[in-house]
Amino acid sequence: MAWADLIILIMVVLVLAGAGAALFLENLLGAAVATALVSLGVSVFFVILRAPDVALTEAAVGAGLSGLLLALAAKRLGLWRIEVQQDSEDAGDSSC
Amino acid sequence: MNPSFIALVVALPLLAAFLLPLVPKVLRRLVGPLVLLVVAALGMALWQASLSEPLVLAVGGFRPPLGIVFYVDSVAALFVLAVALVTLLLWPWGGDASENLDRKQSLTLVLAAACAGLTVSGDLFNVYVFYELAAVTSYGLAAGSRTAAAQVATFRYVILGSLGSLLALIGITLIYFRSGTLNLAHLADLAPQTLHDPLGLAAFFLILLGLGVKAELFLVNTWAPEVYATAEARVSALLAGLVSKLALLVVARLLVLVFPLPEAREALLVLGMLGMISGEFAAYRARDIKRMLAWSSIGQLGAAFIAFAIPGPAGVAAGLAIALHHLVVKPALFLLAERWGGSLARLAGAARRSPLGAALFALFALSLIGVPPLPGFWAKYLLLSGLAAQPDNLYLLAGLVVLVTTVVEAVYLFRVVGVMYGREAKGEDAGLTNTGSANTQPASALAGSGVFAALLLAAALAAPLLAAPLGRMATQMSDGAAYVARVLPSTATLSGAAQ
Amino acid sequence: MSEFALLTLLIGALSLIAIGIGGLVLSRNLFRIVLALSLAEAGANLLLVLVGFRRDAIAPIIEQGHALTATMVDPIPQAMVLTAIVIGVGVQALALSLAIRAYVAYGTLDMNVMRSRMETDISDAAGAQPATSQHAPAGGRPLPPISAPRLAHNKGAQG
Amino acid sequence: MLTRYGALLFAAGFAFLLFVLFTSQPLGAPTMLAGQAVLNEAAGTVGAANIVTAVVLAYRGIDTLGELSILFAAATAVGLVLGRSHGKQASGEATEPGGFILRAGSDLLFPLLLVVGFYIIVHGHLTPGGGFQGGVVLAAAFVLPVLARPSETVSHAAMAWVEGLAGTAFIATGLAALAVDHAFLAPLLGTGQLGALLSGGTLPLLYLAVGLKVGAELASLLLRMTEEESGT
Repeated sequence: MAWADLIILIMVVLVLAGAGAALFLENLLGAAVATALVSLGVSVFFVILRAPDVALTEAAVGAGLSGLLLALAAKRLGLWRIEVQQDSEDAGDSSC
Repeated sequence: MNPSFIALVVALPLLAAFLLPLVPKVLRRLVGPLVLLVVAALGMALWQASLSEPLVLAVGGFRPPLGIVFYVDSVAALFVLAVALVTLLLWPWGGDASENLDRKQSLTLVLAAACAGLTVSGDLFNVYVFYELAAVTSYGLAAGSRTAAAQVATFRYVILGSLGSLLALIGITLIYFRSGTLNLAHLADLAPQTLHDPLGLAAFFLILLGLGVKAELFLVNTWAPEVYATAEARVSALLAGLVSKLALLVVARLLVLVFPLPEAREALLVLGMLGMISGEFAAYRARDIKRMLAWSSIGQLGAAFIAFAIPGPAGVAAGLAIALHHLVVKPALFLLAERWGGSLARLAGAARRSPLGAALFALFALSLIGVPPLPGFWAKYLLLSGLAAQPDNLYLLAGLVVLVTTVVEAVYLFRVVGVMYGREAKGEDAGLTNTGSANTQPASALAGSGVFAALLLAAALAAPLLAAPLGRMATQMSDGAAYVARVLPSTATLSGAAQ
Repeated sequence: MSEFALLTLLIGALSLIAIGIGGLVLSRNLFRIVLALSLAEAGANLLLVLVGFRRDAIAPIIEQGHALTATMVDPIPQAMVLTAIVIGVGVQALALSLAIRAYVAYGTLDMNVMRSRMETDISDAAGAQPATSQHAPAGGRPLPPISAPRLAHNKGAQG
Repeated sequence: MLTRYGALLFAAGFAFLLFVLFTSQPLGAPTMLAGQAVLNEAAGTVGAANIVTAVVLAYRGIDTLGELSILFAAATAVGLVLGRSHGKQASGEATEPGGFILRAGSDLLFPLLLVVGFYIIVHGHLTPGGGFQGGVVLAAAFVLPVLARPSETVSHAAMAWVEGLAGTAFIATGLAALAVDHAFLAPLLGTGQLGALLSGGTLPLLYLAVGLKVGAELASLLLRMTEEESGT
């Protein structure tokens, strides 16, 4: 296995871990940051796949802009300061 | 007619929407209706030109498989006309703060452009873009009533719609992966060798599910009752009347051109039957009028899916008849329902308070059920005769489903009409008659549904005359080979480009 | 790039789609549903670019001094993904703004709770109110009386 | 619990089905019927060194128009959902300015972001980047000062003007082509020398319109999000 392959494999695993974190982190702001990091990872894949235009867009829009939107929305929803305990029952994934 | 004018049916409403906030206040309310009238005139001219031969426009002047193609046959031209007229009839004239009215008018114009684009586009990804445009504007309009319930309903609609779009995008990816092109004519040309296999079918099902969200297909229609119950009547009428038909039209085009496969037809047939059964029975159980109309709309779109599943021109003719009939009747019913609103029990004695409204409601209900002289009868007749002509047992079963659900439909619609013409319930009427708004607020609604009723009656009178153009339109639309030949005149240059 | 790397990326893209769709269906929190949607979209975009990738090819940009005939990857999926990314962020902004409004009105982000509140509101509006209909406020009233008390109540409870 | 496992099973099954379908033919060797033809002739007929730009603005220009309209529709819808209906002033809880570093940083960054944004936009037909990416940078340039000093406002009316005029410019360029060339959105003004800043005919103009429109729309989206709850 070449080095490049190994690096790609590690990055895919990291991106998937980030996606899992986005779904399972109790703190919604942390989850938003994890989503932005996933976007950043995906934009690196776009560079590897010879798509620099798409990579730039994904980094600017997916990681930057959409992360900013999520953070602003979280701030407006009061999730910024209100900590986990109040929202823990809302925080998704509670079994039904 | 010069085909380059086709681009205007998309470009003009978009231009008007972009410029609307910048137009001086005095003229601002005139911009939208004027542009829609121009689009209607264009649609009329296109319809006349395309009856003899379809028009093709290579957008940007790039030859077909490279650039995007707009293709206008008589069906597409008729729908462009319908888009302009229905949007005009359901135009937001007022009733809001000025700023929000501007926004609603802009969104309605963009929706008209997206619908026109959906009818004329001949490129798979371009269809996706216009579909998303129609989706985003529908979300905005559905949330436009600004009630909390509407915002929750719209959120659920956005999520389901985005999931559908995601599936459709994956389907398009699959098709591009296999065939390396997006042009519908080119795909139709290549499909027998490349796409008539499990991969192609999977792509078709994904796209069907994605577009089915707007076309109220079974499985992905859970948004409809919630949104129609909370949105403004005008918006419900637009979504149920117009947007659903255009998604249906795109599915029908894909079925005719790229996937004329028995498996695809059977899937459509089964989903259509399930939609009819679930929709009509839920409408029977519904206790308020808006939800009843929403569920019955799901049922009738199921009938349209069944119709398009019939192979050949007969199926396309039946599907067009059902779609156009529904396009006229359902917006009018939603407008009338806004007049009464609320639960069925409160309709008691409505006929005495507004005789015209009740009479119109009864007329539309009769046509929806399919009582003979009205157009609804002819639509159902075309559907049933088309189904009966098929040898396959599944089609006979579909015919049976259509008959049974018609009975259900008749029961719940007659029940409503009966309540309206029946005695007023005690206690309820006081609240109703005292408001007095039943006479003031929905005057425009009454006028709108009156226009729809006039269209319906005209169609009833001219039914024998309409058969010939309908047949010609159906033949034109169901001829996939002609589409390919018209868009890609010589396949020789094509294979040259391929290498 | 090796076969192995391409397969890894394919599995990565498909897993992102699966994680996104799974999260979309299972989450009850409105905010997290929006996050799951953007994960699935990122996966679909990666898939589309992967489909247009061509081995031993360069990015579809003609550099000065290079021959015009160099092998390049397919530019069309890249253009499609550019479009899809921008569409995705627009829809996300809209969904977030609706979530904000719904949270202000109902004081929760739980989809199930919110949905049952919505059902109550719909049947309230259909049954108990006069026929003017709460859904199309004719006089430009932003919110109907039905949810106004609830709004006030929630704001109080929150602050 | 059952629906939970059902959904997980569905998502996993769906991914597996896609895996089978996408390995049915080799990756890394796309069919490229339309793609190769575009690669062959884009430099000659459009004159943009960045072929993705040629596809976005010329071959699939109407997609880009649709995409701009989607952003416009989304921004309008967000305004409809979040906008104040009575123009009430926000009860300022978050009016205290941001930290010193944020303020100083935003002052420094503003001109820098502006220059970078326009650079990315006007080089869109030559190098990676273009109207969308540059537009995001422009939006960031205008939103940062507001984040740093919440008392500062950017006029929504001015945004609406930029937005409307940029959108009009895009369509007007298309309509000009319709008048001259009988093809909506066909590139005009010749191709120029490949790789030069002034090449690709109307493409740089179109990208400038895209960049301004995207920038204005995203900025107004972000600003709507920062506005405090007015309690309508």
